[in-house]
Formats: sequence, C-alpha cells, structure tokens
Amino acid sequence: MAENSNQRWINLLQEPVDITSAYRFLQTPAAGGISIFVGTTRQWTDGQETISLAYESYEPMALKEMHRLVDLAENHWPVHRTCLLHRLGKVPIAEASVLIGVATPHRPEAFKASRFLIDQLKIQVPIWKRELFSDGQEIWIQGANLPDPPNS
Amino acid sequence: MAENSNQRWINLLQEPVDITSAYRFLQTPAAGGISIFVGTTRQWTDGQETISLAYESYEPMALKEMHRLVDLAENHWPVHRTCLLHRLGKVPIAEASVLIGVATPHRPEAFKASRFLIDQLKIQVPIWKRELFSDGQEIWIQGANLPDPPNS
Amino acid sequence: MPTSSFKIRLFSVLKSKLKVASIELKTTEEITAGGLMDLACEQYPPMAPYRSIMRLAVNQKYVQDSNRLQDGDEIAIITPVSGG
Amino acid sequence: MPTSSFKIRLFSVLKSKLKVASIELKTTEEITAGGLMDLACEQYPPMAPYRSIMRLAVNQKYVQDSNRLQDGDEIAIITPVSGG
Repeated sequence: MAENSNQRWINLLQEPVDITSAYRFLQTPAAGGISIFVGTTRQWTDGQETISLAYESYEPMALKEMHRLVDLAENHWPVHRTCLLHRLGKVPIAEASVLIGVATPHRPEAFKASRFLIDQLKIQVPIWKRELFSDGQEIWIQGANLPDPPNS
Repeated sequence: MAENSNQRWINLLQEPVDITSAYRFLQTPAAGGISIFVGTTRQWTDGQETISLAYESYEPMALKEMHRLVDLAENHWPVHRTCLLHRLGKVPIAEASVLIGVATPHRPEAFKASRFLIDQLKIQVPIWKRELFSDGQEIWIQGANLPDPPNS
Repeated sequence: MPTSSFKIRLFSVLKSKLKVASIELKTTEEITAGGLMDLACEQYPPMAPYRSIMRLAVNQKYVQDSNRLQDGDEIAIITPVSGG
Repeated sequence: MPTSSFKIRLFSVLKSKLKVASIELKTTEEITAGGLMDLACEQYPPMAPYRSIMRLAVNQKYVQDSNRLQDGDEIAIITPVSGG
C-alpha cells in the first residue's frame, strides 16, 4: 500500500549542484512535505569580501559519514527520500556548495530532518573550506566543534 | 557594499510550480543559506487513498495576506529573497501545491523564516483544499485554526 | 439610518452548502462583523453549524467580530483555511 | 612487539602547514589514537598548536583518543570540519 522503501542520493561532486535533479529525486507519492536546504557562497562577512570558496574532502570517509547521518535521520523520522550532495573544489559567489533534501509525510519532520542533517554534516563530515578574500588573504576555515566518534 | 534590497516573488498559479525558477530567484551574493519547503500531494493518509487535491482561493486577499506574512518575516529575520507560490485548481499526486523559499545570510534564520511562512500560510491565507478520495468521497478540508486579525 | 446592503462572498464549504458564491443581506441598523455573521446564519440555516468557525474579512483583511461595518465594504466569510 | 608503521593522512590546515598529504610514524610499543597524535606533534612541531583540536579517524571512522591502534589501520588526523 503505502510505499516504504527509503531511497537516498549521496554524493560528492566536482560539478555544480543541480537542484532540479535533486527535487525530482525527492518527489514521491508518499511525501506531503519536501524540505531543501542549500548552502551558497556568501560575498560579504563582517565587511570582508569573499572571492570564492574551495572545498577539499577525505572523500571515502566523507561518503561513509554522510550515509551514517542519513541512517540516523531515517531512524528518527519517517524520511522517504534523502538527498545529500556536496560540491568540492572552487565554488563561486552565490553558487551552491551543499544541498540537503528530505521528503517526509508531513512538514514538521521535513524541517527537523533537514536541519539535523545540515547541522550534523557541518560537524561530522570531513570536508574543509578554504576561503579566498578580496585582500588576497586565503585561509582554511575551522569548524567550532570536534567531530564525535559514533556511540560516544 | 552588502546588498540590502529585499526582493519577493509572490504568486497564485494555475500551472505547475517551477522549483528551478524559484531557486534562481532566491540565489543572491548576500545569502549563505537558502531554505525551500515544498508541499506536495500525498497519496495515502491513515489508509485512505487520495486521488487528487484541488485548491480554491479568495485570490486578491490571499495575495495581500502572503505579502503581509513576508513583511512580518522581513521584520524578524534578515531575509534577502522570499518566494511564496501557491498553485490553484487540481494538483495531482506527488506534485507541488505550495513552495516557500527564503535566502538569508546564515542557515538558522533560513530555517526559521521558511517554517514561519509555511505555518502562517496554513492559518492565515484564504486558500482551501478539496480532497478527492479513491472511494469517491470528495470533501473540503478545514484547517485547525481560525485566522487571526492582524495586531490582535 | 437608511438600509445598508452587504454582499458577502462565500468560499469552500459554505459555497458548497449554499450552492452560491455570494449572498446579500440588508440591515437598517449599524451592524458589527459578528452581527452580520449571526444574521447570515439566521437567514441561511445551512450556514449555522459553521458559525463558531467563521471569521469575517472586510476589504480583504480579517477583523474582530466587534468591528463595525461600513456601507460599501467588501465582505467575505472565511472558514479555517487549508492551503499548503 | 615488532615495529609498527602508521601512515597518517593529513588534510586542510595540517596539510598546508606540513606541505605533505601524509606522514609516516613508527612505534615499537602498542599505541592509542591519542598517543599517535602526541607522537605526530613531537616529530612534526608545526602540528603541535593543533593538538587540542585533532580527532583521529581509523578505517574511516572517528575514534576516542583511548582506542588502541592495529597495524594496517587506515589513519587520518581530522581538524574541525567546515563543509556546508
């Protein structure tokens, strides 16, 4: 009757993130709500101008952590479709570095699951951002939290 | 320096909602986070099968209420772009009836503003859903709350 | 006070029950939003079961039941909405 | 115990500071994740300022500093991530 098979699309990309394909993947008769979060390269931060961001990753581990986070989300909420895409390399201003999408029966769990996934991705998934500023400065951005070992 | 002009795209549509256009509209150098919520027609609810939904609206008032809600969101959060689209007439299974999108500097306010807008839309905006079930039953769905007069 | 006439738009379940998209009510006294909805339910009994879940919109804005109405106002009765 | 040799992958700021994508450490004693990071900081002083914000990943999973390492483990030092 109701479709129970969860599907996920998890990937690290060298090319631009395609929101249209992500949305098509998320559409399912089982869902009433789809929440999509897209992180984009912002030009200005506290008066400093960013020229571009570049992302590097420990790729096989990043993919495993992304799968583990989707496992956790599926255990907490009735998530029918999940999409986790992260672009690597240079991401110009206003373009997408990350896309998180979930499809659930109702809207509250769509918001909760997508918020959980982006918050956890930013702590757990081994991807790092290098920021190039207009004054020529180029720095590795460090997150605020150490990642946690699972079950700790 | 930083771009301060907020832009909004608010509309009632007879045709399908186009997420690609919405995303393009939301992209801006001022944003670091874009949150998009899409409400879709779900096939099954408590074992009852839905064939389709059809929406009717008090259109001029619906547009005014949608603008008022965006005014409220802009007063609460640094929202650079907002998109509120609602389809009218028949919406088949898995297709979008509503799209809410916001672009903000950081992700927490993107989630908060889009959640606020969809929750308020479902209480305030004069649009009603007629649901056709597989057993031939066809009913008007009623929301749980009376809309509130502003400033009350 | 001369007779005031109010055209009231109906939607959703009220439009289906009454099989019309609007009704017209006349009154010779000043009337509030709540008073007009009471009058509508008296004159159109199929509306009465919905009285407690009606909100009046005047000139495309929701108003409290205590609001006084003016001749020429654009009026609609709104039952709980279900868009989204 | 014979000598164990651990190849440790580096990323982000550590890779930039050391100008290499990996380092190799040898030990003749059993060693924990925390012990290996301490040893790395001794042998590569530019890493030392980052010791308190390092997490070890073993076979592509984060581990507690108290975890014992095995010969042949795939090891990486992870500083706070900043994807998204």
